[in-house]
Amino acid sequence: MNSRCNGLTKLQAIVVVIVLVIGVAVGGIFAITLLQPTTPTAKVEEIRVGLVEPLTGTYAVFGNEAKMAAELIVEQINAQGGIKSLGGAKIKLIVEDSKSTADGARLAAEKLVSVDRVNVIVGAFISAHTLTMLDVTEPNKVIVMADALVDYLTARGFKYIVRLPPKASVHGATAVDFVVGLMKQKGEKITRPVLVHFDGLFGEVTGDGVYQRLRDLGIKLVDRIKYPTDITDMAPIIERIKAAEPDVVFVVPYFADSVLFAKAVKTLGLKVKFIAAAGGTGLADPDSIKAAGDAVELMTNTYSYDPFLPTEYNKKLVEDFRKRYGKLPTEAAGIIFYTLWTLKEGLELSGQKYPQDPLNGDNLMACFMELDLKSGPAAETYPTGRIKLLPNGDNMYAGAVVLQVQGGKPVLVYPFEKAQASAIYPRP
Amino acid sequence: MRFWQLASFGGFLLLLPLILGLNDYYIFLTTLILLYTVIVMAWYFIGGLAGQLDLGAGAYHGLGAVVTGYLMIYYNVSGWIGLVLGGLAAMGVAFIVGFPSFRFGLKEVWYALASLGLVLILQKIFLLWTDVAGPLERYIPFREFDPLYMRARAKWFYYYITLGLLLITFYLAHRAKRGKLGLYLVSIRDEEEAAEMLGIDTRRYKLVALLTYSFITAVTGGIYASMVGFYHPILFDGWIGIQTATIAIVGGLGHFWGPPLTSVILLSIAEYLRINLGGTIPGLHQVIFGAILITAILFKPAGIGPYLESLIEKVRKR
Amino acid sequence: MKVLEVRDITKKFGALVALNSINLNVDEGETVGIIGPNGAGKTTLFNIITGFLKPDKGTVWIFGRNVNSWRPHKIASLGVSRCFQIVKPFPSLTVWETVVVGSYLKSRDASEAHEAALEALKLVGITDLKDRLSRELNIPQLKLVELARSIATRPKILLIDEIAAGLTPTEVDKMVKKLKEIKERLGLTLLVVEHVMKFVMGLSERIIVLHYGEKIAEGSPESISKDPRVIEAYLGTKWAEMREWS
Amino acid sequence: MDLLIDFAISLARNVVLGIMMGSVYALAAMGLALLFGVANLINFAHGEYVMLAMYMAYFFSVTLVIDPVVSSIINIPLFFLIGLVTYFLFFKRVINAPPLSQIAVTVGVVVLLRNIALVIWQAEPKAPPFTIFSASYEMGPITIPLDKLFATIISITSLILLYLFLERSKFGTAMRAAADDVDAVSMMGIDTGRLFLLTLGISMMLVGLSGSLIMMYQAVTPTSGLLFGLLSWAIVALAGLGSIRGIYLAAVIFGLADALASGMWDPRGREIILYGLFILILWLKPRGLWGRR
Repeated sequence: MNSRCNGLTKLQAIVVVIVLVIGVAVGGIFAITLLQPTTPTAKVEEIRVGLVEPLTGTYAVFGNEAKMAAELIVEQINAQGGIKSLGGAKIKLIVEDSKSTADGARLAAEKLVSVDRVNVIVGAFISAHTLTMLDVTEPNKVIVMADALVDYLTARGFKYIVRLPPKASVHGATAVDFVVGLMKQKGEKITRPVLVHFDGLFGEVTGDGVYQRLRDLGIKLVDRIKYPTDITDMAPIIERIKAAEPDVVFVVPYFADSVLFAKAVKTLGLKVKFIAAAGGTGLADPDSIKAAGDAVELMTNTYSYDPFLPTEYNKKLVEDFRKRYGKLPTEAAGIIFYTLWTLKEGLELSGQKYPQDPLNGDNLMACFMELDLKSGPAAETYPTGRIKLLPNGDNMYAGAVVLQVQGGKPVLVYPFEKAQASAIYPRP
Repeated sequence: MRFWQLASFGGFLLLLPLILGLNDYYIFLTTLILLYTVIVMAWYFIGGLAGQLDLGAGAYHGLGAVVTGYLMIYYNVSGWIGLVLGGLAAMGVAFIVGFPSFRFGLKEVWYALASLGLVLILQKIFLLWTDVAGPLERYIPFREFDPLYMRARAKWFYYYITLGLLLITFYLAHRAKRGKLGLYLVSIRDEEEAAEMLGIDTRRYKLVALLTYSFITAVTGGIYASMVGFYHPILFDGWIGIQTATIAIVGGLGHFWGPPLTSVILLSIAEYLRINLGGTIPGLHQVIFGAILITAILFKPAGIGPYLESLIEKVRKR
Repeated sequence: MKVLEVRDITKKFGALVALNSINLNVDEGETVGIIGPNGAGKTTLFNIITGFLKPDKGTVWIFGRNVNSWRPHKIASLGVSRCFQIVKPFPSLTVWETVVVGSYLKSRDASEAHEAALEALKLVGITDLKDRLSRELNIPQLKLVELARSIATRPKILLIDEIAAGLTPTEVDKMVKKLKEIKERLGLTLLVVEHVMKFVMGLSERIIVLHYGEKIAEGSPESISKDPRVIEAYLGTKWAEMREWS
Repeated sequence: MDLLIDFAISLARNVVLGIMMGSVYALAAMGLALLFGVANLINFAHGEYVMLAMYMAYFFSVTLVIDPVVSSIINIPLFFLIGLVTYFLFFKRVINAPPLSQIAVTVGVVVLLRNIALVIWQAEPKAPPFTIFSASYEMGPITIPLDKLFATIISITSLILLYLFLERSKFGTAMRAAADDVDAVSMMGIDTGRLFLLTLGISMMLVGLSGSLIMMYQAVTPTSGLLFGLLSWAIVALAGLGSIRGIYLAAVIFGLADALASGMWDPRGREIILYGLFILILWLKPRGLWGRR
């Protein structure tokens, strides 16, 4: 680069060599001390659990609710004496922000794996973000307990993944089944459905779920409208829906867009028989009702968790959550509830079966596979009341519920046999 | 004196992964900082030398990422080839936009805005172009360690690629600065008509600067995509260009080592703040970062590089 | 041999006619002065010859080639160089670098360019300014730098726009001498726009007078100074000056 | 035939929407044009100020439980003040500086404002939960949302008021004169410093008002500034500097492009159309359609 650099004297060469040798030595020692594999010890002091959630950014509403729930449950587990088969080892929760971006989630996973050396990661709510984490966790045999719904998370042959909530296509199908059943009670049929969804991974897959179930029932979509997640003006979308003259609108929103959607429906006076959402985010949860006011009245959404499940533990938990955070737990919190309790059960089992190395990814995963929960906190918070994993990591007994906004409050309306109140139909 | 500085600095950079204890997370962060520093260094051509306030780094960064990632995923083409092809694609886009821009004499704020607009246009085009990108993330197949395919789990692999790119960029910029290209570009920046009268094809040389910059920036995008393992239209990020230009201005517009130095320092501060404050008050680290930027611009308008230079001068004279 | 031919050039800015069918022939090795009051169209003519402006009508021929559609840099590489009326320095370059920018045009490599630059600096006589930054210099110095960088491109035709403005009479004499010397050494053809009569009369072999876009006279310095139309055009401010000289 | 009618109806709907959206864009762009034309100041952060105004409208609307449009009563004087503060903090140092320095400083302002918004309001879009105008008026097949209609009326009224101010008042005349020749104005004995300050103040008042109006029907994120900034510059580029009418027409053209792109093609493609149009204008009409400079 510089002419003065070309002349290398002997002295300079020696010094360079010395610097290099010292550098390698120092770095090597550093590396060895830090890279030392955590030798399996019989005594486990604490179980490090990473939680990656979108605490800031577009999806922050969900991430923060998940974080609240996780802190509450970890507190409860530790207060009960931790993991008993591991000598009462406590769970240590390490929370990382994914910043609502895929690379943010990846960076968080990178840190949790190589700095905090966690045993399990729970997250990352957004399916696309969860996928980027798996790139980091799989080779390191760190188990990801996903609270994200997209189907193919569990269909790509990943070995260390557990996903308890119903997958996105189930949500889509549930929304269709619910509306079809509801209209059947009145002797009507869906004739001109329109599907509206945001264009991210989750929106696409859940939308596909709606589309496929409708197709199986022999009903054709009149229009399928996609919009960007960061949309700021819904008026053109509503205009397009109007142009299609639908009777039922199926929508897959996230949070902020659901608020805009509801408000635009009201402002522009969209008149349809029913508006049903799929996918557990937006429209019928307390945050949406707070943000959109009466615009969301009578809209429904499918959820992976039923806050009104009449089990003893669930009632108490919802009460605790309400007392502490002042709101009803829905999708994001609910998934965390049963996911963390399932984690606890898995750890207990691993402590009994593999006392020498209970936290090893393979051992723990084997234990998860063995679980068949019909009672206890995990089962008591799960909509169908049972958790048993399929080989791919999905719950065999997955199922979703539908909530409707009635009088400014979410009410369980589906499955019909469990409903708190019958669904109000049609829209005025 | 000069030799020792360079040698120790080079040795430090070479050994940095070891010093960081081969910890993937820290190496990842360091690589990111170096990657953005490469963009700042590449910006030297179009911004520092040619004096065009280009904010379009995100366009070329994203293009490099998409091309490299797409070829790796769907044609199993090695990332190395992807980097080159991504760079060429970026040069193509830069030419299509740059040629008329220079032909019609876009300058100053208008050039800056047009380049920023380009980023958003490309982002949306790739969002709608679902055959190649679309709204869904595309994942590059996992490889434990495959240097030929340019994909590895260990982060030091990407660190050395980035370091290599940084050195190449540094060398190119240094050569340009000393040689005919740099002199020509500076004369165009200072007084375009006079430069033309001295027989300089101003449009051509501005294009050369733009194409060099777009190529290198696209390569950073390709490395980034392979490192994080996916690509998405969100990588066409207007913010990258704004960050690059502000860092270059704070470092000293047209100064050679001021901007990259500033880049390493400021981005390290930003990452440090993010790790320590990002959890408690999200976004606060960015505000502090912004405040540092604006104070530097207002109170040292010539930039940190020239300021340090004058300080060194003073110390020497004493 | 005719090196430059301006044929029937007309240029309008809106309603204002800056040049009205101007014709001009310059032979190799000639020194032609162009004079006229402010707004006569002298600088516009230079801008058209060097390609910065396109004429509305007419053609410019340089070395027998029609350069109407050419951009300035191409005209420059043909061997035309120019010093601007309002100096256009490169503020962030040193004098040395500025001149090297010019000398790269006809040089194959850096060392050749450096040689040519040094020669140009010597010719103009500003070798002592070599390492100064352009932004530190005053206007007369900058004019010399501009002259040096133009010479460094090794032109065959050099256009000089008001280089003597603001100089004292002795400095004007020096400048005339210097330009004559440079012209001899490099075999230049000179085209000079100037207000300072002493300068233009001392240097030029032939003078053209522009007046509101029209060419009103052409001839040797002596004949021009006696031309009644010129006297009429210049009546007032420039009259005394011209008398004094002749 | 049916298809054709459907198309015509959809076109008419979007044209109405576009004209209304453009009318509000005109306010934001007018603020920029004034500052750029009169004070010759390149405010790269203009969009960020619009973003801030939107957030303030949201904030007042939520905390004081008022309609976002009422928040303009607070927003207008508030932004006049913000204008004064920014003048002394940032702009005063660069008002006579070369364009590049102005861009540099205002890009710094972009970084700062955007991240302050991020800290205070987070990244998710915010929209006030209510507005009295959440209804629409049916005119045959065309629906006219009252919120946008009301915003349009206010916008046009303010532009007319601004026009009267520029034509009739002493300062207005001075501002128009300064747009042509600053030196001449300073020779007329008018303090150009005060003139610039006032210009910035008026520019910011327009920004404040436009923020309140946009908030009636849109959500805001910390990155909204980018859209409104680019849009304002694009409108100024199309119109040129010179007349309010020109700015208004250019804004309506962009509003139409926006509405037609998102309504008739794909809402995700509107930026391609808007910014593509912007770049084309810069190439082909560098002086704008109705510009004097």
